[in-house]
Amino acid sequence: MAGVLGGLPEAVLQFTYLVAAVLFIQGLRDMTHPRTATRGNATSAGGMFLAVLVTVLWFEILSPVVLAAGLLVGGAVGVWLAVSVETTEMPQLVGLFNGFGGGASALVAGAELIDVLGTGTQLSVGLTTTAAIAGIIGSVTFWGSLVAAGKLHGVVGDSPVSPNAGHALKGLFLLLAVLAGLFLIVRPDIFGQPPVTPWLPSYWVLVAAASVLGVFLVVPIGGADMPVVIALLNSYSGLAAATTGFVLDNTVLIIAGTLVGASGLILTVIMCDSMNRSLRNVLFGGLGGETESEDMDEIYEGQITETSPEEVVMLMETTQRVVIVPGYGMAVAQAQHAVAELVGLLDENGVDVEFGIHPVAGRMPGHMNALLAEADVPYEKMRELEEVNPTFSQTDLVIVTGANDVVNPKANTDDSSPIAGMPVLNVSEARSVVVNKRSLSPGFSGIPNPLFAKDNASMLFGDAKESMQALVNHYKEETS
Amino acid sequence: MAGVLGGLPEAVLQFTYLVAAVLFIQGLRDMTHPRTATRGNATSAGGMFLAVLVTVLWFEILSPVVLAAGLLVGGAVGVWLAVSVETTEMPQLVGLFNGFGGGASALVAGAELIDVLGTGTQLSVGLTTTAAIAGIIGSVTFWGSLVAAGKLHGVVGDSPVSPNAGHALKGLFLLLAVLAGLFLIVRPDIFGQPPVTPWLPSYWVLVAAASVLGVFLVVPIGGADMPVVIALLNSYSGLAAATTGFVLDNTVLIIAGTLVGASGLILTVIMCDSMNRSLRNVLFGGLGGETESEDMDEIYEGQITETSPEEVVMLMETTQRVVIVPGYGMAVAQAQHAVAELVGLLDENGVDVEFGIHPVAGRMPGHMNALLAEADVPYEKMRELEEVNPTFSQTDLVIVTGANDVVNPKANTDDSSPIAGMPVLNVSEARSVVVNKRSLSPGFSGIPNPLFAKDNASMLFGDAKESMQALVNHYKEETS
Amino acid sequence: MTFVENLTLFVLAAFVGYEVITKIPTNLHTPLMSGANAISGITLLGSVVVAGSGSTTLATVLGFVAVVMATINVVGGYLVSHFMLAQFSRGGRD
Amino acid sequence: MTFVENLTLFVLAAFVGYEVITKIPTNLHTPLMSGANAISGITLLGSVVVAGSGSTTLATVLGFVAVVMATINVVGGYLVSHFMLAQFSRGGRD
Ligand SMILES: NC(=O)c1ccc[n+]([C@@H]2O[C@H](COP(=O)([O-])OP(=O)(O)OC[C@H]3O[C@@H](n4cnc5c(N)ncnc54)[C@H](OP(=O)(O)O)[C@@H]3O)[C@@H](O)[C@H]2O)c1
Ligand SMILES: NC(=O)c1ccc[n+]([C@@H]2O[C@H](COP(=O)([O-])OP(=O)(O)OC[C@H]3O[C@@H](n4cnc5c(N)ncnc54)[C@H](OP(=O)(O)O)[C@@H]3O)[C@@H](O)[C@H]2O)c1
Repeated sequence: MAGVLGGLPEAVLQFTYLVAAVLFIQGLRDMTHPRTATRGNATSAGGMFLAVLVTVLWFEILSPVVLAAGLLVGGAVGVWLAVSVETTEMPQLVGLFNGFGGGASALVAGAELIDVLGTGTQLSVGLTTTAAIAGIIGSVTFWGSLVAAGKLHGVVGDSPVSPNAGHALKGLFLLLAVLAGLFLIVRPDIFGQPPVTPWLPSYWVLVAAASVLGVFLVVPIGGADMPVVIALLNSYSGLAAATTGFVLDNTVLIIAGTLVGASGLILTVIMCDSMNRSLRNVLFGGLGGETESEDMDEIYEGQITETSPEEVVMLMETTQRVVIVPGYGMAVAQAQHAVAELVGLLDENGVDVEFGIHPVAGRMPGHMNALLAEADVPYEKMRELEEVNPTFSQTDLVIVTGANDVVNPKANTDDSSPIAGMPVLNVSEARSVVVNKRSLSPGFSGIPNPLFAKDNASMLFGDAKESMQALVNHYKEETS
Repeated sequence: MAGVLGGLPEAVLQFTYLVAAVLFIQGLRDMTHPRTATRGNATSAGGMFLAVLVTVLWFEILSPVVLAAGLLVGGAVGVWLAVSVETTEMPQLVGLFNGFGGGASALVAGAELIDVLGTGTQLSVGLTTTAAIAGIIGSVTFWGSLVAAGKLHGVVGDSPVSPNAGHALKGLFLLLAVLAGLFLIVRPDIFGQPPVTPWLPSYWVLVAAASVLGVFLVVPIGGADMPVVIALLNSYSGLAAATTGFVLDNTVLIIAGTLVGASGLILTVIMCDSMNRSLRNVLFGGLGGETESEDMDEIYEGQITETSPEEVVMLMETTQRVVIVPGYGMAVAQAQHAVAELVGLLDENGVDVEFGIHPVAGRMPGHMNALLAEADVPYEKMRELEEVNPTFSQTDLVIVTGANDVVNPKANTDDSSPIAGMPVLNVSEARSVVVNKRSLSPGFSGIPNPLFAKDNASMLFGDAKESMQALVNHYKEETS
Repeated sequence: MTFVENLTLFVLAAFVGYEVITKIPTNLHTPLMSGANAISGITLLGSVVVAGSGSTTLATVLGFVAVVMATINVVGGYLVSHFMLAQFSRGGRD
Repeated sequence: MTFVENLTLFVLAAFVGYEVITKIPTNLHTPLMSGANAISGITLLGSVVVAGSGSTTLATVLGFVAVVMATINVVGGYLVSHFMLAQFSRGGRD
């Protein structure tokens, strides 16, 4: 194999890959602070560009048109998706991208097998083993991510099969995929005539079985657990890349793949921890969003105080300190700009105003921070759970907008609830709490929220964006 | 080459080395907390044991008696030195050990060259180059560390040559060592008859020149800068080990050596930073301990209040909060046990008592913490500079014992002083300050300390151990 | 490289990844997720080789699809993180 | 392994070292210094091979001295840190 740079010693390629690996690491290190994070992302992208460039120039390209067309089409689609998608739809977009990466790994492994066969060489055990691993992980990642993205986007529903039947099906297709993998390794000719047809049937059986497995794995999981699933699948796709690196003796694949594997795994664990659930429970515990037919009416009956934007503005005028707690509803309603405007007004009028941001508010880690940053809220106004919780007792007014589970006191009191033990924002310690959501319906975990019935709490029903805008308008009128 | 395990595949040796490398890393990671640090040290030692064991069992040992004798003698001397040395002498002991490691590297490189020559093989460029690097770094480390340890121990004096002559000599011997190295690489036969005698003269010329260089490098540096020198030499010896790893294709040498290189370099930088000096200035700036013939008398004349243990105890009886600032003198006097007893008594009587520990108090980073831990002072009583500085204004009494530079207000006020810009403990903000030392003579940086002349400061002259013991005795009498 | 040598790289990279990622604050986790996701598109290197040098039509077609998918992952992933982070550096002036 | 592969190990180990060492608090720097110092005695591996297999008397003698020196470094270094750290875990009960 010899491309444009093919005359140079192999060490040049290796060294360029090392530089790319260093750029990936440095990029991630820059991600530890918002000030340097943009540069970090660019550094990492530079590493990728370098690695791809040297690869294109190094190896013999028999069909440059095909390659260029692939790069152009992929790049155009990537840019278009990234540019046209709303911030609220980021989670599913990331899931989709991740699926494509996994799918590419599975296809590359297949193409590589076919290529090697085409040259008349025997398939080595090392090659078939890693191809099988990459094929299974890649296919599961592709279909799993597609289902996860679909669920987040609301286009894929819940599993029609019972949990037990589901477990049996998962076992069956896993077995099928593993068997096909073993055949690929031991007798690649099993489904074809010797010499093996270039179609290499056992590999595609493996891919098919793993694809079905991927669907069955993710369909039964509740929509709100999808970020965990996506982080885990991201970790898998990193490990698939690292596995490929082992076969190709490619250092940058090993290092980059392992970094992604670590990142995905750590994010998964952090998310599970802040929801106080085990990974096992997330993956196999059935629907996270399942609604208990609990006696909501009994809890809320006659206990709910409704309020209006006018009343809330009157409250705001006498306060010294306001904390705003945003949740998933703010993302759905795209209310972040209205919220930011309200905060700006309060700030101008000398009110001490901050955000209390729960680690799992929204549907992705850091979801609220990303939205509020989009609306130009200064970094130092966003306070984490541990920082803000001790301040509620000195707070006059808490405005909860589109959040539910993250302010549910049941987590502290009721051991049997699905969120038991999850640390929550203890907003009811403040003098008064206004909760803005569209109805009394529960949040992601499907349980009622006794906060709404508290004496110092009142409900501001309505869409988050509209309600926040109403507050802004009334407040402007009152203060001007 | 085939030893006891020689029949096994090479991968077993490689894998064991990888396990050892992981143990080194894990050991260092456990060093991030005092609770796990003991375990971390043991983990690291376990990695070393494993690596040595597998090496002994793997390679063919022609002279097992020599090897066993070497290990026994070295082990016995190591244990004896570690057990018999006082805590105050730790810095020089660490320096000595480090020198031995460097010396071993230089000898190994030499022996390896001789061995290869003995088998009649040509010396490859890779081998001679790395041998030359290991020889230079190893010899500099050995002699440099020996001089550093000798200075700390007070058995080596200051340089008899002028700084300029010194710089010229350093340049000369560096040149000589590099030339000898080049000869070794290009014409290993230059000083001997072809075929080269097994004595390989150019290598030993290199070692000799580098040895003299090591001495000349360290002799002109002030005694109190020795910890920086030792940390830097430790970094060098790690890099020498990593270099050797490149030649031998030995992963554990590369990884472990690099870890040490990073550790030594980071410690060096931290020490220079907290002294507010550049590494260049430390290494080539001449004597750190040089005494300015400044007008000390003028500063102190008639401004010094002397106090007695009795008076200090009377002060202590009316205080609510006491901060103790230890320094190098506490280490010299071995006063930590008396100090700890005093703190215990104050604590029992309900006084809020803490230590204020400057990052470069003493002669090694963390020196004070190690001494106080030896005397069973609880970890949470030791406060760092940034924590304790804001509290001095609410402190009734500060007892400075054996510290000088770290409480010198000149660092804040006088731009021309050698410690200008170094953050210091602002003890004079407290209601009263008692400074315990033997005389008015300056500390390491050789400059007078205006603190002693402050109105709220008084001097308790005497050896730290005796003075602290006197305080303990009087306080016991008074309070019982 | 031998298997153990590759394994050594894997282990060291895992330590680096663990140490670095655990230092990243929660509020940057969403851009991290999409940035890491873009890095996992490194499999594009394999796709490029296969698509460019595929000796059979089938392999070339598979390679083409793989290049398209991996490039979407890489380009889209980096762009999405970039947009998110650009907002952070606008908003976060500390 | 090729030079670049060794270099890759070196670079990764340097990142690991940097990330881990900068996390170690000041009060543990003295035991760290002596512990790191003990690790640098890894050169003992080379000494062992040379001392045990030295074909000439000269190499054997040099190897013997190298083993003695490296072993002092290793054993003494770990013991000294151990003593210091044992004091910490007695004193520091947090
Ligand atoms: N962040 C993560 O990484 C992550 C990952 C996985 C799971 N989760 C889970 O997601 C949940 C997050 O808690 P959360 O408090 O942010 O959200 P939540 O508990 O899901 O509640 C969101 C609330 O927003 C309201 N809402 C929806 N659309 C709205 C609109 N247009 N305007 C106003 N309100 C609207 C809904 O009530 P109405 O229908 O009455 O309006 C709902 O009760 C937690 O249970 C967490 O465990 C988070
Ligand atoms: N920690 C590190 O890593 C490190 C490394 C390199 C350099 N340094 C330097 O070392 C200095 C450390 O500051 P420091 O305040 O701890 O020490 P210092 O400035 O060196 O002062 C120590 C004082 O202790 C007194 N002393 C000596 N023996 C005594 C005894 N037996 N009893 C009572 N007092 C005794 C001495 O005064 P008398 O003679 O009057 O008693 C001396 O003034 C700094 O300048 C720092 O830059 C530190």
